[in-house]
Amino acid sequence: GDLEDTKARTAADLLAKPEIDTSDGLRIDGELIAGRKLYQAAKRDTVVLYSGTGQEAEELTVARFETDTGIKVQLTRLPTNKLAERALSEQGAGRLKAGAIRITDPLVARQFAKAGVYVPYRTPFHGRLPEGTALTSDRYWASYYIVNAMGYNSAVITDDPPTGWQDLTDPRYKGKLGVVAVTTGGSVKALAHFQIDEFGAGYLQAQGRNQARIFDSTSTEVDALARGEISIASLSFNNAFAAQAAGAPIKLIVPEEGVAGAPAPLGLTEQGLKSPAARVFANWSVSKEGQRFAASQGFIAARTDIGRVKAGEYQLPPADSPRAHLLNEDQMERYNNADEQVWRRAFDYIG
Amino acid sequence: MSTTLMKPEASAAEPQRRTTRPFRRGPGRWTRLVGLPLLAVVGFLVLVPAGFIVLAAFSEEVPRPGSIGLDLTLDNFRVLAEAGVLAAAGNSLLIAVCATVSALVIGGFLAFVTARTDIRCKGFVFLIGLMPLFLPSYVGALAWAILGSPGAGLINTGFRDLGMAGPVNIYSVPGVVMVMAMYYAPYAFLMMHSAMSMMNPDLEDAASTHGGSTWRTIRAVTLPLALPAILGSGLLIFVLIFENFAVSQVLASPGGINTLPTFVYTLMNATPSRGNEAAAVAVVLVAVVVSVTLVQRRVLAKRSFTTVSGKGVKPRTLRLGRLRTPALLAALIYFVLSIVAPLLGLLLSAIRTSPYMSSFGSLTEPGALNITSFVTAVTSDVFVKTASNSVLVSLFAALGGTVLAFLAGYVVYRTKAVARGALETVSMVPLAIPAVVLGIGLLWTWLVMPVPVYGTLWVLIIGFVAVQMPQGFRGIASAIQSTDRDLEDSAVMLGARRLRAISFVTLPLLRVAVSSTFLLLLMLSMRELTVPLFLYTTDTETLSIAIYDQFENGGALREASATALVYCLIMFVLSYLPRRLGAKKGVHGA
Amino acid sequence: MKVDVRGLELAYGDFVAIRNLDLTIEDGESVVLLGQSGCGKSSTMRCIAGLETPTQGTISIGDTTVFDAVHGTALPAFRRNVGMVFQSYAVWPHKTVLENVEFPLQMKGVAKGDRRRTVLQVLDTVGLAHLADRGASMLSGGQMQRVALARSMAMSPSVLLLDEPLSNLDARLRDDLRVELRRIQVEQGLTSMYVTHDQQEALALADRIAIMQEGRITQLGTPEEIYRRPASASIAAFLGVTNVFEAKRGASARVAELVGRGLSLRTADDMPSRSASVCIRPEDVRVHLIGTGHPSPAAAHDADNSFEGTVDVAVFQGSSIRCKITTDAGLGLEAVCAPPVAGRLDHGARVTVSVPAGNVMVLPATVPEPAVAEVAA
Amino acid sequence: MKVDVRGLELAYGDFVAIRNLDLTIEDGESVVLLGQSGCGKSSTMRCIAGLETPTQGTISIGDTTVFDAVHGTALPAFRRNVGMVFQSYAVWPHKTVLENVEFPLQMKGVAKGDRRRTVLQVLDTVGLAHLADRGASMLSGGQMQRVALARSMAMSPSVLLLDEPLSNLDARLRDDLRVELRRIQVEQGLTSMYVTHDQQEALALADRIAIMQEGRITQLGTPEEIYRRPASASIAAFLGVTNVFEAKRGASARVAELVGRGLSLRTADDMPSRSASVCIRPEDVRVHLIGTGHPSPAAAHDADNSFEGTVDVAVFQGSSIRCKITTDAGLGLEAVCAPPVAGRLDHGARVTVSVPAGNVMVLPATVPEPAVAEVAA
Ligand SMILES: Nc1ncnc2c1ncn2[C@@H]1O[C@H](COP(=O)(O)OP(=O)(O)OP(=O)(O)O)[C@@H](O)[C@H]1O
Ligand SMILES: Nc1ncnc2c1ncn2[C@@H]1O[C@H](COP(=O)(O)OP(=O)(O)OP(=O)(O)O)[C@@H](O)[C@H]1O
Ligand SMILES: [Mg+2]
Ligand SMILES: [Mg+2]
Repeated sequence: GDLEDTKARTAADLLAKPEIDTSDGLRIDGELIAGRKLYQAAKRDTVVLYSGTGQEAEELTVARFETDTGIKVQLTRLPTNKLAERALSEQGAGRLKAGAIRITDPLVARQFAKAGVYVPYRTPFHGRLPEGTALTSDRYWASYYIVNAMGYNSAVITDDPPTGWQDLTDPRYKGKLGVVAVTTGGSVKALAHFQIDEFGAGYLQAQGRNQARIFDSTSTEVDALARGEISIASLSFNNAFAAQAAGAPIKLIVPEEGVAGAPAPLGLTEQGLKSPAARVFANWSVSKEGQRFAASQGFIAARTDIGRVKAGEYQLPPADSPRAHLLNEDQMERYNNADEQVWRRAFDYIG
Repeated sequence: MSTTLMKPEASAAEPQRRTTRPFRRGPGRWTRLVGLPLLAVVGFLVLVPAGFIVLAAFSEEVPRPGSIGLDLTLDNFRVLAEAGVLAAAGNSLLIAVCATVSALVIGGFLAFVTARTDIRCKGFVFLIGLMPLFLPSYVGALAWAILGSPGAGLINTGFRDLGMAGPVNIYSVPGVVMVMAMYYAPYAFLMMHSAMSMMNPDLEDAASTHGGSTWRTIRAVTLPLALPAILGSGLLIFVLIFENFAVSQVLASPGGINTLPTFVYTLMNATPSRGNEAAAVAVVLVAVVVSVTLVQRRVLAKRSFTTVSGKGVKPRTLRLGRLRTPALLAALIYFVLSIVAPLLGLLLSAIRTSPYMSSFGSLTEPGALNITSFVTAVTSDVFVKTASNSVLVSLFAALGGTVLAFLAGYVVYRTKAVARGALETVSMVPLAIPAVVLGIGLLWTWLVMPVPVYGTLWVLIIGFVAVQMPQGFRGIASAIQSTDRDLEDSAVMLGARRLRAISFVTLPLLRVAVSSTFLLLLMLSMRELTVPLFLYTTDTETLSIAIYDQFENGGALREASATALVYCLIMFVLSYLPRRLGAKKGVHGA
Repeated sequence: MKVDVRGLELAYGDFVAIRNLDLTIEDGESVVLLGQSGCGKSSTMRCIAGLETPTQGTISIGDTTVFDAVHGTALPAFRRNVGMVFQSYAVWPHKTVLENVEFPLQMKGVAKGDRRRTVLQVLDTVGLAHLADRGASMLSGGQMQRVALARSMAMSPSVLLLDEPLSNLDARLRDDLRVELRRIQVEQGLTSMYVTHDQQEALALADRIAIMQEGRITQLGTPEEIYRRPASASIAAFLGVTNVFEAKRGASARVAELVGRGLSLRTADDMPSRSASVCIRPEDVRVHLIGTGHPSPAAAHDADNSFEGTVDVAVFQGSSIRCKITTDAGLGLEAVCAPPVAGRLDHGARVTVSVPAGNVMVLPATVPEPAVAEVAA
Repeated sequence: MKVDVRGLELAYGDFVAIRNLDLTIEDGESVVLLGQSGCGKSSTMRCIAGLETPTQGTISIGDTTVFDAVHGTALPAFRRNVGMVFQSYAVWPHKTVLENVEFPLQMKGVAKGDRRRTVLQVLDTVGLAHLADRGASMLSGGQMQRVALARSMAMSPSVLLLDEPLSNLDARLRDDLRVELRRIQVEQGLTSMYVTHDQQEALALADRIAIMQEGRITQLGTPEEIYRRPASASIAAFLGVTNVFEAKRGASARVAELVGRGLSLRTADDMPSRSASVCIRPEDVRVHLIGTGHPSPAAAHDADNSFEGTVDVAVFQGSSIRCKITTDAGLGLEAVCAPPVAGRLDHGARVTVSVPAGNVMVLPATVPEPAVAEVAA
């Protein structure tokens, strides 16, 4: 339909089309994503994808994958926690339909691995993933990092625009500041940890004193920012970037001190292991093309060997940069409770 | 009963009592047992999912299919003592009480003027009462955020354009109360409308000849006779508002107002999910709702509310006189606040190219407006598929729900069947369980059931029927309570089987109520979001989910607004069906 | 207070239920409305009470015009202080007996203590004091009717309208309440209007009786007047005069020739020249068994009309016997008489029937409709 | 079909409305149920109809046991072919008159054409043929009641239960319908049970009358039996015998000494040794104006009790006068008598009252309750 075409076009606008060679299997930008047999089988198959990342981002990814490979994807999008419940329950009942599952929280991925939702699988490009940060299990890997940075409404703040993290505590923006509740997801936790680690708990308290408005979801925050309800916020980079692309007067900032991020794990299920299409999808997502496309959407790519890819006018630091404060699974488990306590106290948040 | 059997000497002391035992192998035992299969069906639909929740509340691990453990614990209830929970509960209570009362007032007013008076443009006022149903409360809340937020709300922008300070702040307790009240008023409206349109005016006439002014008459006779409907809808509205997450999230959280639903949401949203604790909260809520239901049953059991009797129901409408125009104006104000303004707000954000608007003047700039978002919205495959899924599922769910509610209402209020109290309570249980939690219970249930419905539209239909059982039940029950059973009995005396008598007498007399219930369930199913979230698959995605996803996407406000508008239009068109049925000539004078 | 109804007309849609009705009830007077089912009695009451809006006419209570179609006056029902007992009872099912009866007092602002006392007193009068706290829907039919009655009695209205208030009560209770109602009415000088189908009741309660036929009042008079001199044969028939025959002027002005029967009756009234009806009350037909040896003393001297005949049916009625007799000339007559001292009035018994000329009433068939008076604006 | 009710008991919650009621209605018989308001008449009917589930007892219709508490039999109402006219009419407000009456025929599967014919015929009987297509809620009270009646007549039931079916109709219509009902009942050999508060009606319709008091049947007999020999003073009082005095055995067995009045009455019955009541029907009290010159022939020879007294109140009742008289010895008596030939019976008039000894009934105060029979399982 039209909508699919629109998505494909938008995807192409983000990142120029790659070089595709299907003469012998599927080769994109020189990387062999699927051998001939696998590719033939995959074309008759469909990817059943469960995803916990943003609807818009995942739809664009799917559209890109479909144009790249000609393989169909069936997408079921749910917030991560609901997705987790679904997948675990379906798995328990032996009725899990998904072939591939992408979520936004590493701890959930660990749960999936334990419950057997994820099964061991290695893409041809696993070797390219940086050791340690991304690869903690043989059952899933970081498909990319979801980034939290900051942004402001460029229609409201016209002169002397903010430039770095310290601006969030600037009394000028008292009552105009928005933050997302720490309980909401992995990347916000990463942000909290980064902020506490880098600037100390006092930094959060200063935001609290600035009467930060707390949002329960990323999207409502970005909406509020777009409408000028709040004028400055720490926010999900990808969401805000999409909003800006859709015409919202939002400007993003990649501060000097860097940005925070948490991995979006991806893995195959038992069903997926049997599904050629799912395997191709997994391979594609770790391929140079897949990774570059993620970067162009405002994520930090997991692979560091893909060159510099801009998201629109912005350049996020690569995963191995010291400016990319990425919280891995173990750290998340270790710091989670303490960070949350500090955060709650700073913002006087009960929820 | 059993004690009597064991202690014969005790029973000898009370010969009178012994013979009046209700459950022995006694007369009419078959008719007494009609409640049991029904209880089995409703119980299955409702109690199995609820049972999972209860188990979760007392378990250490979430009792998913395949990993149902029996490590029981009470720890989960500690969550209730967490800091701030009490304050949040207090806020929720305040909001729920105020909003329920306001919704009852709005709904009651509209029901009264359309059912019983000669208000101008009666048909239109009826629509006014109904229309907010076409707007899911989360869409309404978002629209009101667009309209009334203190910073960039359109209303405030408008005031600023005129050089005044922006006076409106929807991110406040009154704001939340207003929005909740407006979007829940249709429940009250529908239930009270059917109760009032069947009322025998002789009863009111008796009050006015005995010195009651119009207002006193309404207070002493009309309203109390509508008590089952008022209490019933009040209970529904109260609990639904108390649990409503969407409006709290959109309007209360930005204002720094903590509420219980956001708390439950956070519990569910925490990673790893704190599902056990959420279940514990749900169990407490269930206990509250069950006891409120029992109290309500007590209150209603003492009295009778029969308004349709065999001595005739003479159609008569009250003359409003000088109040005709003011009454219409009041209805129009509600119409503007609940429908016109939000829809205009949505329309504006659907056709505006930039979500930000500094002043209304900026709209005149070239390229500021276009309608491509509508084209995108309705031409997509996803839209067509989800819309047809939604319509299909809603029609079946409303039909099934109405039938089940009628059966349950009839058995509870018209028969002496055993376990009718249980049937009523069970029917009300889904009300108590927050939809997120119940959704999970339904997921578990239908995953483990050895019937191939999971992954099909059927599971959505079944889920909706279960979730909306309380709404359907209350709607029908209050109407059944207001018709004299002699009317039906006389048909039986004239040779009709009970079922025939019901279909010849009771159903037609309750037509208004039955069709309103159908309408209500239809609209609720169209709007239902949380339950399908757990049960849908790509093939069975519904429109409500598609819209929710769009709103969930920062930046897609244009498309989301456009789809929401089209969605409201679909609901409006759908609602025509049951309204046709309900509007045919009847005992009530139009 | 005096109630004055002029030129009343009420239509339900196309159907005109009351047409050009005039009626005056004097202050403190009790008028009983008698009329066939469906003739418009309840409708008239509803108009007076203010529950229906007439299409024409005026209604005044005391000095106040409560309704005037021409000037558009219409005092709302609750301002009229008119009590009404509804034919359908209209007892509020959601209230207890006590609460039902208490309502009008509450409306009057009577203090709680006084209210309760009055209510219990009234309930005692109607014999329901022991059920004061029972829900009103858990009553028998007659009990509900008494609640409705008590409710109106408690309100001390200036005008009381009672629509068959005793129809579901047993004879004993009826008698008691009838006496009680009359007492209250006389004591308080209540103006009242009463619908009943029961002649006993009508006679016991009425200062005057209004006969209503097809939406208008056709005769208004004291019970004795109405009983002795019904204005038309149809009224007479309605009042239980079963022997009605069409007749024309016979040999003299005081002889009525029954049409199509070849038979004449002597009358005390003059026959009009146009055709009329002759009516004989069954109680005025005297019946004597032939051959019991008892010569009937009355038959001998004052029976101006006397026939022999045979009994067709005789029905025992407690203190009297109602029988149908066919005279040898073929005239069917109905009679109500005391059981004979000797012998039995049975099917086939031979009897002498006699009717004094003074008891043969000569009446027009119906009351002529008055020329419809146009109400000038 | 014969209806047989044994040991019936019905409780509404804690309140026992019917206790240990026995009643047999023979095939084709018409029994009229008479009793005070609230004594349980409607409840009894509802039990027979199958609309209430009694707590004890058995009910059989014809050869079928339709209800048996012990064996748990309970035939549903629609299988019993019992017709019932409800005290609350139970006319369906959402249907037309025709549709209301047509319903039972529809249930019997009568073809459409036949149905319509029968319905119009029945409607004609009750005088509503012209309203066949009117909505049933747009009728007057009496018209609705007739619809309810017509509906039950149309169904030709094997047993017909009528709960005050004519209470809102005028005397004329009542008479007609009563005759019509009796005709149908006799013609079709219908077993029927009838509740009415109207003695005339009871006497006209009943083969036998059942007197119901406080939830049980206290007397069952032909109208004449009941009228002549009520089983107790309370029944007599209920039947309109207003002169009831407590008495004990006097000088001889045939002399009753009125308790607390220092006065004796001669009776035709023997007085029991325990205390009893003496009852005198008001119609049996003969009244003669003193000083009109007419010596009363009856007074001379067969009045065994004779007093002089003064008239307190006299009420005109159409063909008779009801008056209250206080004898010079202070005994209050009520009498119904024909208007005197000369003079007027007015307040203060001096009269002679006489009561033949044969008309002084000696009765127990109430019918003794039978020992409660335990129903063995
Ligand atoms: N639903 C009920 N709950 C409790 N008591 C009831 C109920 N219905 C009737 N009663 C009581 O049962 C008794 C018998 O009622 P029933 O209707 O049989 O009387 P009835 O003889 O028909 O009287 P009436 O002549 O006034 O109609 C009454 O005292 C009444 O108050
Ligand atoms: N709502 C209505 N619509 C149309 N016609 C009606 C309506 N109510 C009553 N009528 C008709 O008006 C006429 C008068 O009705 P009303 O109730 O005044 O009669 P009534 O004299 O009280 O009779 P009854 O003694 O039977 O109660 C009747 O013929 C009736 O059918
Ligand atoms: Mg009437
Ligand atoms: Mg009764």
